[in-house]
Amino acid sequence: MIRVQRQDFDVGAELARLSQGNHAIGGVCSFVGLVRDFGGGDRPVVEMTLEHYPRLTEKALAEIEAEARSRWPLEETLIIHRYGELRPGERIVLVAAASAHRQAAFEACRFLIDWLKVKAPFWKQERTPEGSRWVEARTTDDESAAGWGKDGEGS
Amino acid sequence: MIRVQRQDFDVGAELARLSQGNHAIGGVCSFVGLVRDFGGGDRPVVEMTLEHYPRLTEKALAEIEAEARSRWPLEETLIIHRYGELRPGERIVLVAAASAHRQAAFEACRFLIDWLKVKAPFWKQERTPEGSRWVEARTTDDESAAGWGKDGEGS
Amino acid sequence: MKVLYFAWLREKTGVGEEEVQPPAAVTDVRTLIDWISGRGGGFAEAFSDLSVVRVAVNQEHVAIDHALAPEDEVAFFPPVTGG
Amino acid sequence: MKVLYFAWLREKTGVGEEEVQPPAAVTDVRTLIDWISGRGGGFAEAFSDLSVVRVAVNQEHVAIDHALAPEDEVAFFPPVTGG
Repeated sequence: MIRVQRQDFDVGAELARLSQGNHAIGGVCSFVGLVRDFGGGDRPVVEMTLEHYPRLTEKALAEIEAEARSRWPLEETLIIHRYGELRPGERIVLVAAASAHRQAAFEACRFLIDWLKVKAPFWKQERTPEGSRWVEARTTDDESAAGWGKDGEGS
Repeated sequence: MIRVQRQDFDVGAELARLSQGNHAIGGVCSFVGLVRDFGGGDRPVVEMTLEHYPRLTEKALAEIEAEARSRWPLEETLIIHRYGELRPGERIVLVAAASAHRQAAFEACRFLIDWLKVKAPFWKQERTPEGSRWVEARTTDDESAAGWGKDGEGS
Repeated sequence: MKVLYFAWLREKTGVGEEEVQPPAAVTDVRTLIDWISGRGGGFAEAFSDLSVVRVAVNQEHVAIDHALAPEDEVAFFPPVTGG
Repeated sequence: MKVLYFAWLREKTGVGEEEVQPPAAVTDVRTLIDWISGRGGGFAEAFSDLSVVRVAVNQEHVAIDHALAPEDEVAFFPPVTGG
């Protein structure tokens, strides 16, 4: 399942819903991304604004999810990404993978967030006491995504 | 933090508490283990009983947590393990690792569950329509734990 | 043709989305960029370093030599930073 | 000396925890197992295949030649299956 939304989400409720009624699931691996107070820079972040390209976001996330499901034996997957204004400590993203076995759950979950970071059209602007700055893409994210092979270098 | 308890836990509340107020945390990776209806066998599991050795459990989990914290730059870690009677679909265990960076969070979380599986003194008995059976340790669990090196072959 | 700008490209151009009718010389993304940059000011600035500009046409990532049609939706944006 | 049995060792011996006073010949885990097995029945059965029996003394995993003292807490159990 994929959701892109302004409002916060309830991690416990989302994960419970993911495995609800499917007793073939032995494990659910999830990752929650949070706004840090010192993002990539040396000045404290007061607030962050996440902008995105809705039609492409929807498409990109659906492709990432489909790719994960084609690579691992998964029962369920979940991607929830927020946009809008977020403060340090707030949740940005939740990805999760549910499988009979934990190895598939872990690898798929890691894949979801790695690819999301280089393929989903979101941009972050950090507001600090000294002004705003656009967060630059990190080459380590490209490398993490490329580690999964095939088409993993981002766009 | 470590807890061993009979009652269920609220994943969302636990993870929120883990990162509460610490804005250096950029990501929380977690794994929830669930009771499957066909555990290791070919007969449906009606109920599972988890037995443990409390004094050793406490010690083993504390050691696993300390080892994870020594290997990765973690802000917080969490292990909650249940015991007693559990039915298919119920949560057994929650492990989580919070870090500034997602790679450390993922690796540490995986380490926590891998080592827990071979080092924490829990035993599972599955009740099926045709009787009860003790779940046998899996060699793949030994291998997963051994993959982390040093003392990872279990006891 | 619809053109979208995101993040600092939106800030520099001062435009989020616009309908344009480029001349016949605009046949692909590169010539579209040249034409847009020709407006000068923030448009020229936004495209001054193409190594940090990504392009999608009809919600597909494309290279700069991708051919364009009149009904296309063309989006310009920096490398993504979500998650 | 306190002896604990878990999982199917508890079921086979019919005992979860007992206080024992083994003879002087019991100096390590191996001789303790021999002595306990000597009781026969479920005790002998529980220890019939030591490859599936693990031992902890005072909450430390130990090998079968680990020396024992009178106040020790000795626990016998199968390979663990938690998580």
